[in-house]
Amino acid sequence: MTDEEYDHVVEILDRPPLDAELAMYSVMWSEHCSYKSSRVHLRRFPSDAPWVVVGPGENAGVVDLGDGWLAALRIESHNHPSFVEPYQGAATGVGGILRDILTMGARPIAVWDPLRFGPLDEAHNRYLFDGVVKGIAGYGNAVGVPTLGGEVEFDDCYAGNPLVNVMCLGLMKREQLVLSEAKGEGNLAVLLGNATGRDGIGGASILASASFDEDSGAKRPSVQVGDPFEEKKLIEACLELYARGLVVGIQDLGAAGIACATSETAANGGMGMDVDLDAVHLREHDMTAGEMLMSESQERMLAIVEPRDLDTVLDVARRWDVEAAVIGTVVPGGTLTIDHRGETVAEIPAASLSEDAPLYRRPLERPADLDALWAAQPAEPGDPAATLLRLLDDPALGDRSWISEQYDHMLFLNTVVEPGHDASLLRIKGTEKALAVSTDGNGRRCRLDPRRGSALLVWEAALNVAVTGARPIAVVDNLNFGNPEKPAVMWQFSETVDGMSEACRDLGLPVVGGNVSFYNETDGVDIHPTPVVGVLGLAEPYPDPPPRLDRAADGMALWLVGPEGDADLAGSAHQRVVDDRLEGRPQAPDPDAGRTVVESAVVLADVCPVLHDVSAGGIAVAAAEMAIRSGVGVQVDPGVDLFGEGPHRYLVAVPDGLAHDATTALGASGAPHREIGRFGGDEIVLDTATVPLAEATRVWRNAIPRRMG
Amino acid sequence: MRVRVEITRREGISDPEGTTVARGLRDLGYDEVGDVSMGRTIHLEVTGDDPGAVRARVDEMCRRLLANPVIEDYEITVEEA
Amino acid sequence: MRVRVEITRREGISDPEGTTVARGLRDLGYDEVGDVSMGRTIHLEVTGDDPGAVRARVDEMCRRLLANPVIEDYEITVEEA
Amino acid sequence: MTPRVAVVVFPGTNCEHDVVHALGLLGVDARLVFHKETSLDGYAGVVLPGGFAHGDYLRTGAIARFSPVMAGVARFAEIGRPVLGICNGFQILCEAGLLPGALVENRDLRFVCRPVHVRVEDTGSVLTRAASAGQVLRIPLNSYEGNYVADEADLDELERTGGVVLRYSDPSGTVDDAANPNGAARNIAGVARGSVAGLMPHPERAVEPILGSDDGRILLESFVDSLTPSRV
Ligand SMILES: Nc1ncnc2c1ncn2[C@@H]1O[C@H](COP(=O)(O)OP(=O)(O)O)[C@@H](O)[C@H]1O
Ligand SMILES: [Mg+2]
Repeated sequence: MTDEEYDHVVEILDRPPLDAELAMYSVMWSEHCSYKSSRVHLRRFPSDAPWVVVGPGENAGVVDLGDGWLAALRIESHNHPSFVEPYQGAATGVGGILRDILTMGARPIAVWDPLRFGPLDEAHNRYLFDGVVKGIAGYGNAVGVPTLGGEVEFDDCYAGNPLVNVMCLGLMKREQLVLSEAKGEGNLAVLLGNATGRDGIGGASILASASFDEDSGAKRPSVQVGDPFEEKKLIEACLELYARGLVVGIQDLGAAGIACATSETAANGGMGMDVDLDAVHLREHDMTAGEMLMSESQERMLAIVEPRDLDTVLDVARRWDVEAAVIGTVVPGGTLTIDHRGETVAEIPAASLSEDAPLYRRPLERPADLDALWAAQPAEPGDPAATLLRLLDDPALGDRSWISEQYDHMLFLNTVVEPGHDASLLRIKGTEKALAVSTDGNGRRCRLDPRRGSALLVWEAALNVAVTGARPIAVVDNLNFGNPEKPAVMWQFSETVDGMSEACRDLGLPVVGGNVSFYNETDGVDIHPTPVVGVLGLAEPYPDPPPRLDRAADGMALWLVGPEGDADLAGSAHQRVVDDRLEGRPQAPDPDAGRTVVESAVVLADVCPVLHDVSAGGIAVAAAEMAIRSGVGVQVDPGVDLFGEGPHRYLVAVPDGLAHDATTALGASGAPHREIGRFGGDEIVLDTATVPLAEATRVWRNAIPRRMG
Repeated sequence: MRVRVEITRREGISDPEGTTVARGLRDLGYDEVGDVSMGRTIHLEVTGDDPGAVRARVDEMCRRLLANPVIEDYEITVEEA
Repeated sequence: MRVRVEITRREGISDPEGTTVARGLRDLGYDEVGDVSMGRTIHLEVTGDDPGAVRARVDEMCRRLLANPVIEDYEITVEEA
Repeated sequence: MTPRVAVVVFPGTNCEHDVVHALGLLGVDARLVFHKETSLDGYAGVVLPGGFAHGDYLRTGAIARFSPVMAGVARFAEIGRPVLGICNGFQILCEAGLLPGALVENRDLRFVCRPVHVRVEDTGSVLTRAASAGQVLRIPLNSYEGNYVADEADLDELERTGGVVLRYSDPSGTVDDAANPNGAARNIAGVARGSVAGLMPHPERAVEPILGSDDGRILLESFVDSLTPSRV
């Protein structure tokens, strides 16, 4: 906490803070909890649409799916904890996001995991990658929430600072929606779940609010251990409480644990709260009041209940073997009073922890090297066959089932398009609705031009969802950046917010939630600006058979839909894998063309369900993927730009019998399209170069396994 | 030489498995059971003559692979043949 | 009293973890490593005065819950306070 | 009257709703029964579904087998009513001694979730009576401890008595190491003894073409057929 921030606390309290109070303010006013550097920018996101039920500011965004169904969504990062301890860091990241969704009243039904690491030829990066994937699997599978996808990139800039983002989707009926409000004088605050120990005291928030350096080892004692079993019981117990109408409000315990949950619920309800720390069930018995307030022990929730329901609430908890204790009472007046062993250890205005948090307008400055980067002329690709094999061997472009098969991705029998396609598709049983989600990030393109790069992400994720047959309806974003005290980083941040906002406006998409992770730097070097977006789409009625990219067959024509000719190599996979360079300026999205193409995909997915978005690696990689996954060769006509990357394009495999219907559908949408090749044979033919399908398949499948052993 | 490495969770780090086992035992009527904590052991056959040198090598193995120093402590016992 | 229970895989029952650790160590260049086998330890706080009686109770816990006789052996050590 | 089946919920179970859904498609009245219930009176059969009962702590199934409901399950085994354990349910039945052997971690120490092929080896069990010998089914596997182990003598005994009901195979039915996803002894994917059967793959995940396969139906139909007392 800075001197000015301290003075501000003294001003609020009209006296110097007590120890526990100071601890509370310093954690709640940390970057991680208060968004003090980002808040002024985040306001620029568009967040309204008629179907938005809860926008940014709550634990999760909530959108209306029609017929009484609501979806809750949220994305979070657990970058620093995962670097310190990959398994537990990733595991507790999953646990945390599930509770954010649960807090809204929804059952968490699926998780996605956008990940970034240093290159896999370094043993330590392999250790982190392996541990993170095992941690997500270990927690997600055991807690009983399927992981339906994500993405992964490898780049030197993440070697000292991997990114572990987790997105979660929840589903509920409208009447289940709850908010994190403590309303009603005399109502009781019941702490549910795990015992409180010295886990991560000032951990997540402190780790996430400072840079990594030589002595990050000293931060180790704060490692938190996840307990998916406790979380599973907590989820079932809470869902039963909601179903029986037994809670007035509820809040998960994350950063700053009890301090944050009690003050936020009280402030949100416009009330105060009397909290008795002696009632908290402890794992370690000699904890100080400050430690109890700050503890980030996992798998805990704070429910606000009416006194007459208390016995029933405790019964439900007992039935699920969940510990429960009344630790507070809602009082009028807005003061949060905390007692411990007969002493008042804190007495503060509840709202001051969040509402009076500092707000910074940090200086912005365009990085000096951008002009030089933009001026460079990217090298042109060489032999297409060799280039394709290099790209297919890349662990970010090759088969990623090494990751997705470690995750239960089938639980609940909703998954009708599994991981490994442009987006996963989940049906809602008993309805004609299905939800598609795609997460996307591209730090390299954002490094070259954060405004265009981040806009392109939104367009790409939206198209991924559309080729799965769903119309995009909402966005969540995770903004992973370097040190905000550096003007160049803050400029990247501000540009990103503007780029994303523009794309969202052009698509009519509300941003309903997100997360900011700053201080992703190691020894003074910042990561690429790495915004990650998650786009949710709704298909109704959903296409059956569901669209897939692996059903191309001998004789089908290969069509390219979307504008042609303006693909480029700036920040492309080709530059990264083959040239080992990063330069040029990515093109800007074209909103009119983009909308037309997105709409055409939604319609076409129902007519001709073998589609694939063109992204990293361009048309060559996209066509090769369809061929490999379908087990049939493909020939791409001479003259097609093979490795260039541009927005708003996708491929379709069209059987002759459907050519007429497909033309009609595309004609109605106005999207440009043409045939650029044909499936068949046992080779991938690019112009005049050929790669045997069997060889391409082997290389693609082994991209991750051959590195991970 | 036979070497035994015992790995335990570091003080203060939560041990959900131990807690669950303790509850399981108490549910079976073993009321005398208090805290329970879980650990792992690794038994290695290592060629070498000098117990001190062997211990030093195994210590290195622990730091590099066998134990996770962030959350675990370890203890090495060299059982001479 | 503190009681330590060590549980090991029975001879002949596969121990993929031990095999993997052995391979991992050899990959790191520890050629002196031969067989590796893994075990689990359970540390229990048990109230009681008579070490013999405590051991008998823990033996019962092992047979009923802590070990699975189909695949595991166990060894009990009572560490008197 | 439609037969009623109990689907047991332990703390940590997570496939219970999926099993109820799948049995529902077959016209069965499947009901969730909490593990603290002591009796299974009124049910014609019982399913222990997949998940992570008690977090799989200590050993998978170790703590769950002491739940009160397991007395009812054991009683069903005694009187010949169908008992089916899927994945974690199979592990619990082994721990409880109602099926031979045990399940340990996969040989590559990685969780595996993907469709695998299994070949029907014996058609006398409550799990396979509607299937034909040699039939190959494509059914998702979803486990970390799916590696079936038992003493050689027990394995021989199991083979002799027709207790091996499913083996991992390739799509053409060849049983070999390449088709073994987890290192299971003799590629064993499912076993049966009396009216009790257990398997690692999840038949309830393969009951509708839109889920990628409906090959799991034949196994669940076998179980449903067995609910009529005359068939056991
Ligand atoms: N990049 C962002 N875009 C949109 N909303 C954001 C962003 N970052 C944070 N938010 C919103 O700010 C609110 C507070 O976030 P946070 O304090 O991390 O929540 P929690 O306390 O539940 O972890 C959330 O509603 C979140 O969705
Ligand atoms: Mg929250």
